[in-house]
Amino acid sequence: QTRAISITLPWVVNGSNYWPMVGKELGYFKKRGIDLTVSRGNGSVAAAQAVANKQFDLGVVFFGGTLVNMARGLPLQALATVGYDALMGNLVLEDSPIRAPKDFEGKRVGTVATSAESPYWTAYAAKTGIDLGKVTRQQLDARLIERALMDKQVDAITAIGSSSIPVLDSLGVKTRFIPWAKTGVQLYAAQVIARRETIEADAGLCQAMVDGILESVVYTLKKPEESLEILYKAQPEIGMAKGGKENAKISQGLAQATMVAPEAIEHGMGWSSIPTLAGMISLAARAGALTADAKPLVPEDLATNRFVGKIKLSSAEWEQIRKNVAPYNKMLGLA
Amino acid sequence: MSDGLTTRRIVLPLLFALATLALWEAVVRGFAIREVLLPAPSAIAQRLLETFPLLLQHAWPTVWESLAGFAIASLLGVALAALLSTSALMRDMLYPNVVLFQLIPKIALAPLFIVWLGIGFQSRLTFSVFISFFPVVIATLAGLDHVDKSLLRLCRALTATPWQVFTSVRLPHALPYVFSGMKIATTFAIIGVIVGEFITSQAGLGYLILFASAQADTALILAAILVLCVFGLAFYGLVAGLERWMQQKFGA
Amino acid sequence: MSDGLTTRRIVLPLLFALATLALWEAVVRGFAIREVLLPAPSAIAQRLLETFPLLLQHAWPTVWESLAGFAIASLLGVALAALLSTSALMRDMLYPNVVLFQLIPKIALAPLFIVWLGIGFQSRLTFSVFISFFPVVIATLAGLDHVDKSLLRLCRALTATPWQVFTSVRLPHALPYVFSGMKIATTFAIIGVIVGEFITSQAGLGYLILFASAQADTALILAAILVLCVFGLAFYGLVAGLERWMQQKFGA
Amino acid sequence: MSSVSPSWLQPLATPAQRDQAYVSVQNVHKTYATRNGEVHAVQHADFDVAEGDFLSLVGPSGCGKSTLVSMVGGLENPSAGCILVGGEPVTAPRRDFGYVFQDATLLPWKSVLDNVLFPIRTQKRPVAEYRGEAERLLRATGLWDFRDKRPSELSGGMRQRVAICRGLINDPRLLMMDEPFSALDAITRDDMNLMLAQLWDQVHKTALFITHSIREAVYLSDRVLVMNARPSRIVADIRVPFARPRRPEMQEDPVFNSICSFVRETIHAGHESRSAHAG
Amino acid sequence: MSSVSPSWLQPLATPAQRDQAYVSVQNVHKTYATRNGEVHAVQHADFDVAEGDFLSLVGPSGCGKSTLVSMVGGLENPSAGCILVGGEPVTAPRRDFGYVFQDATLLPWKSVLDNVLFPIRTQKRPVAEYRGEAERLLRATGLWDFRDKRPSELSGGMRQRVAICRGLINDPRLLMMDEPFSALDAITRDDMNLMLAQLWDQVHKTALFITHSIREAVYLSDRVLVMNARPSRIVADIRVPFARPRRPEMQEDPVFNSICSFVRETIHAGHESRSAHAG
Ligand SMILES: Nc1ncnc2c1ncn2[C@@H]1O[C@H](COP(=O)(O)OP(=O)(O)OP(=O)(O)O)[C@@H](O)[C@H]1O
Ligand SMILES: Nc1ncnc2c1ncn2[C@@H]1O[C@H](COP(=O)(O)OP(=O)(O)OP(=O)(O)O)[C@@H](O)[C@H]1O
Ligand SMILES: O=C([O-])O
Ligand SMILES: [Mg+2]
Ligand SMILES: [Mg+2]
Repeated sequence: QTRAISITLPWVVNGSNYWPMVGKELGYFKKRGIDLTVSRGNGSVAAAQAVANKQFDLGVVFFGGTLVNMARGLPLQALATVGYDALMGNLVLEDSPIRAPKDFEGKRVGTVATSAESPYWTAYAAKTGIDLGKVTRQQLDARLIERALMDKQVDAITAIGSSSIPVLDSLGVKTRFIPWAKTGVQLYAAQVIARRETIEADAGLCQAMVDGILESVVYTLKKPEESLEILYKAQPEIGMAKGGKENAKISQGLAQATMVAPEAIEHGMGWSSIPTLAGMISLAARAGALTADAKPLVPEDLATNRFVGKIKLSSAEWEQIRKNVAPYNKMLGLA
Repeated sequence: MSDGLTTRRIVLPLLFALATLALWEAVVRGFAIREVLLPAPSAIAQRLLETFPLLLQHAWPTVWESLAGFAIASLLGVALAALLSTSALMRDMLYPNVVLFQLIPKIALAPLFIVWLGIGFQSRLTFSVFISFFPVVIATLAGLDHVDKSLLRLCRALTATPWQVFTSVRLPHALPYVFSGMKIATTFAIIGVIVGEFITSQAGLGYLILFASAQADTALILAAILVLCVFGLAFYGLVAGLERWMQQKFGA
Repeated sequence: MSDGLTTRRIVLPLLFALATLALWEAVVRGFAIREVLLPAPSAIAQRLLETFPLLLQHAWPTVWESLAGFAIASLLGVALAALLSTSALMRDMLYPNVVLFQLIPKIALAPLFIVWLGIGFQSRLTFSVFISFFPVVIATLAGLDHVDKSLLRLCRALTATPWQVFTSVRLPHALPYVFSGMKIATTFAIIGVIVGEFITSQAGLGYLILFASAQADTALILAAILVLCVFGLAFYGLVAGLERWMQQKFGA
Repeated sequence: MSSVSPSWLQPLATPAQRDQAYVSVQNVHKTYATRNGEVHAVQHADFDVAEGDFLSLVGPSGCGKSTLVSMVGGLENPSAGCILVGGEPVTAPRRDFGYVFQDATLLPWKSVLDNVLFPIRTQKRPVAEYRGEAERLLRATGLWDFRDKRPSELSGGMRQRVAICRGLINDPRLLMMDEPFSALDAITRDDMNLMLAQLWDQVHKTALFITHSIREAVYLSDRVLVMNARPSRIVADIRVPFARPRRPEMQEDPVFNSICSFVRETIHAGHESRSAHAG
Repeated sequence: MSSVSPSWLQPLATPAQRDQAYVSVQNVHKTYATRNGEVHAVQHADFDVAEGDFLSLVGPSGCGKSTLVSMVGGLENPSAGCILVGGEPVTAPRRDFGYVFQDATLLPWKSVLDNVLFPIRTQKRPVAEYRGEAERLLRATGLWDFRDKRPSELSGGMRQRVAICRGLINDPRLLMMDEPFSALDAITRDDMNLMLAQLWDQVHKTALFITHSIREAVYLSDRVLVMNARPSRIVADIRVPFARPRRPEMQEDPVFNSICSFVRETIHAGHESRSAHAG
């Protein structure tokens, strides 16, 4: 007796978000009585809305997207946090003269309006004293922001590191990432979300889904190569596109670098820190990411730890993972 | 048209539109649908009023780029059609390629326009011209071609030059066709600019829609689309008015 | 058409197309333009061959959804036009709203479709029908309206019912118009599906183009667009062939 | 105009005989509202037609002939007055009326035969029963070999003949023909006149016939009504004193020619006074 | 047909006199290639027209009249043979030719006056010089009051009169008229005949005139050529023995009527043998 359940990813399947597909291939959901359908998304904001509008049972959505929609009153909640840093930051070419925040002044910075980091650029600027009046902001489509940087149509871009770094790296373009996390401008990344009514009415399903997804994440952390092979089989176009496999590998590595977080190590996979969320809410409010008429948000509403904390990795396992992701931390300028 | 008819032709469609809006409002309220998923007409109207100065400010670049794209597309379209209709060689050589070109799903090429032409307004303008140009060519050519054979024979009998035939017979005859192509081109020119703005811009209603989607501000998205519709209607009305004027001045 | 003419009408446009491709190739090589910016035709051809099975596999959903969208749009379009042309009340009430609806830049609404209709093929199909439906309505209505008044008088003289007038006079007369609308609808139906795939799909040529854009694989983007053009041409040819067949069977 | 009335010239409108009439046009007026005010297309039309009569209407262009016949056929409604056919008021076209319009108005996408059978199909009569009649008509008009052709493959004269066959196919009691022959060349027209005359020798339906050819009107008709230019009214009513069957030689007869001259002069008198700029 | 040739019937084609001829049609053939093989539209056309002659062509529909006149006017090229006008071969329309087509073919977006002046503008002649002539022609045809109207605001007959004015405006030496009056009603047609006859009394241009009306041809012409149905050729050449100015009373003359009868019979003889299904 299996149940058909659907889940949406935040964006097109890629190395940073594909773990539900691995679990599906490995039978982690079937053994829990779930016949899972994994769909792609078109950005976290739309994905969260689609879940709220019952187009999907659950979603893998970046925290920023959920936050914006909850501020508009959509009754959603995160069941588990998978990525602990959205890797918001600036990306510049390796030989760019931009090294310190002040260097942005007089330059042109590209940004994707619908991308999660876009609203937080002002927060980063405020923290580091960049005079945004002296920076030209250039809105660009997600499909070509990296190329705009490569072709020097812009001097820098704002980016989600795990999306943009791999694109340029697989084209052989050397870049430098300037992470905002260092100044405290940091958001959680991928979370598993559901509607409040689903959580209240069907805790068993939520538990099964969280367990299946976290088991999948652990598998990809432990066996990154094997996991990628599963991905290439499921999405053959990744192998066919120029640099597709390198791209997937790097984005997986970058995403996994953000999974090595104290919350997961201390409390178990999927754990969300409520005080950290509170800080993120006030960051979002300061950044203007929440509109003036937004509902006051309570951190406990944003995430629940009801379903997490059961899967814990040993310190040996964490050590192995740290070794795996070390090169990616370097790419992120976080090493 | 009698007065009764006029009234009926204005009142009936308005009634239908109002009824649709009322139904929409009732559904949203009845099922308590959240504004971020589907705002009620009243919510859109309220958002429209609140953000009106912002909308106007963003409407301006969209409007002028659409008008410019449309004007260039119309001129180029009529000129290409004239070339194709006056030279048999050009026609045989180019027409099948024009038709083939028209079949390209140009929307898929939009991002490449920015790669090729840069992030300035010229890439949006070019894209707008690129997609609104073909309806004008095709329609104008149909008009230039479907000229009464007997009028062409008359011209031949009067030893008229090809240029005289074009200006005094083909073009006047093609005017209604040109306008039907131009009416389609108004919508296409706007779509071209909007898509261009989606891809890169710092202002414009397309940018605003994108920005509102990032903020999950569905009411603002729909308010911006409403402004676009009003502009589209005015634009269409302008072209229809020009047609009527030309019709009265030069028409049959 | 004499044989010389036929040859000329096939050879000339091909020559022009080949010359364009040769120029493109020469420019890319001469200026050493990087493939990611603008691939040469040879590079596109090579990419096409390498990824051919992938392209075919992704062409399939795009093709069938376009065909389905087109078929539904054509049926709905003709039916609505028939309704508008047989009832003066319906016409007065609905026609201005249809025109207004056509002016909506529907592309801006595409992102909301995923929220409203989800990610399934029905969302893409709906969008495809949504944008390809209007050209059919407008063209069919023009055809149903422009029936020779004297044929209508004949029907009246013969005490024909409205339904008989529709089937034996209005519809046969409107056929060429219906087909002109349907020819436009082929391109629109494909564009609708492609845009839908940009937003909601993990298969199809639109998805592949999006994916290739994310990977900056310009040659693959253009190879996919080439496949789309070939499909578009075949689709257009199919409708034109159907028109010719209908013309021979029922035409004047 | 002769001062002593010849015998074939009848007094105008004698409403006393109304009860015998098959078609009865009773003081009919027709006014069109246009942008530039009202146009009086028909005024004081008042005449009867006996069953089996072939009646022609002649008169200058724009005098209201087509409008009058359309009203009798139920295609237009009078602004005042009333029209009875077979004793019943005409409000709409009837199944036992036949029409031949000035332009052939064939369905371009149907074959000649299907065009001829179109009234039968439309009026849901049994098509099989009428095939024989269709063949007879098409043979009589020299079109049988063209039965499978489309109208675009015919000459103008052939198209007009198809329209005549179509007008006759459902064996109408009252046939209205509005300049059916004006698209034909002189010779074909003579042939068609002969054919119509012969047909009338056989069938004896009632006919209303409009023509610009005075000789044609006199040759074909039992009765000719001459109309005046606007303000339009009937100015002469002529009973043609020749027996049927009509022979082409009849056109040599002095009476025939004097009737023609009389009609021509009557129209001309009205025409002259019509307008200053008619040339 | 009379056995002794009447004086007005001329022997066919006498190429000896060629040097005096203004229009010389020399053994001209015209063949059209169609899907179903070749159509011989004109065969063995061989005749001359003296300067100042008004020549009519009559004959059954499809016998090649329009084709022949188009070739003389340079609108079509002969498949064989040659045509000289004023001693020079015709290869294209000339500025001193005038044309009136069967359909008026006016420019719908121009006023009556501008339509009449269209040849002047097209041929880059000084418009001011021709305004007086345009007024004279429009007055003669009763159209001066309508000079600012668009063609759609005119009746069919008025449109045709505009086309006649346009054909005459540039004072052509050779005027070709292809059934210019067939769209007119009988009375207007009589008026136009009278006008054309009066005009010819004054101007004495050379004219080629096509008509289906035998009486019209004889009334207007100095010479009438009768053509046969396909295989089409000229079967009679008649010099009309009436002086100008022509008066309407001429139509009562027995000679006039016997010429008409002769033409009718000649055409009929060809017509009868033409096809089995012509009715
Ligand atoms: N629908 C209409 N609206 C306005 N006026 C009309 C309409 N139909 C006819 N008329 C006018 O009514 C008058 C009579 O027209 P009708 O067609 O009956 O003339 P007719 O005698 O048949 O002329 P013709 O011989 O040219 O066919 C004309 O002056 C015409 O302009
Ligand atoms: N463009 C063409 N292509 C093929 N056949 C043609 C063409 N033009 C004329 N014909 C044929 O040539 C013959 C002569 O045509 P033409 O128009 O000269 O006849 P006509 O004497 O003027 O007839 P009508 O009196 O009907 O105007 C006809 O049989 C016609 O079918
Ligand atoms: O998923 C993102 O919105 O980037
Ligand atoms: Mg009439
Ligand atoms: Mg002719």
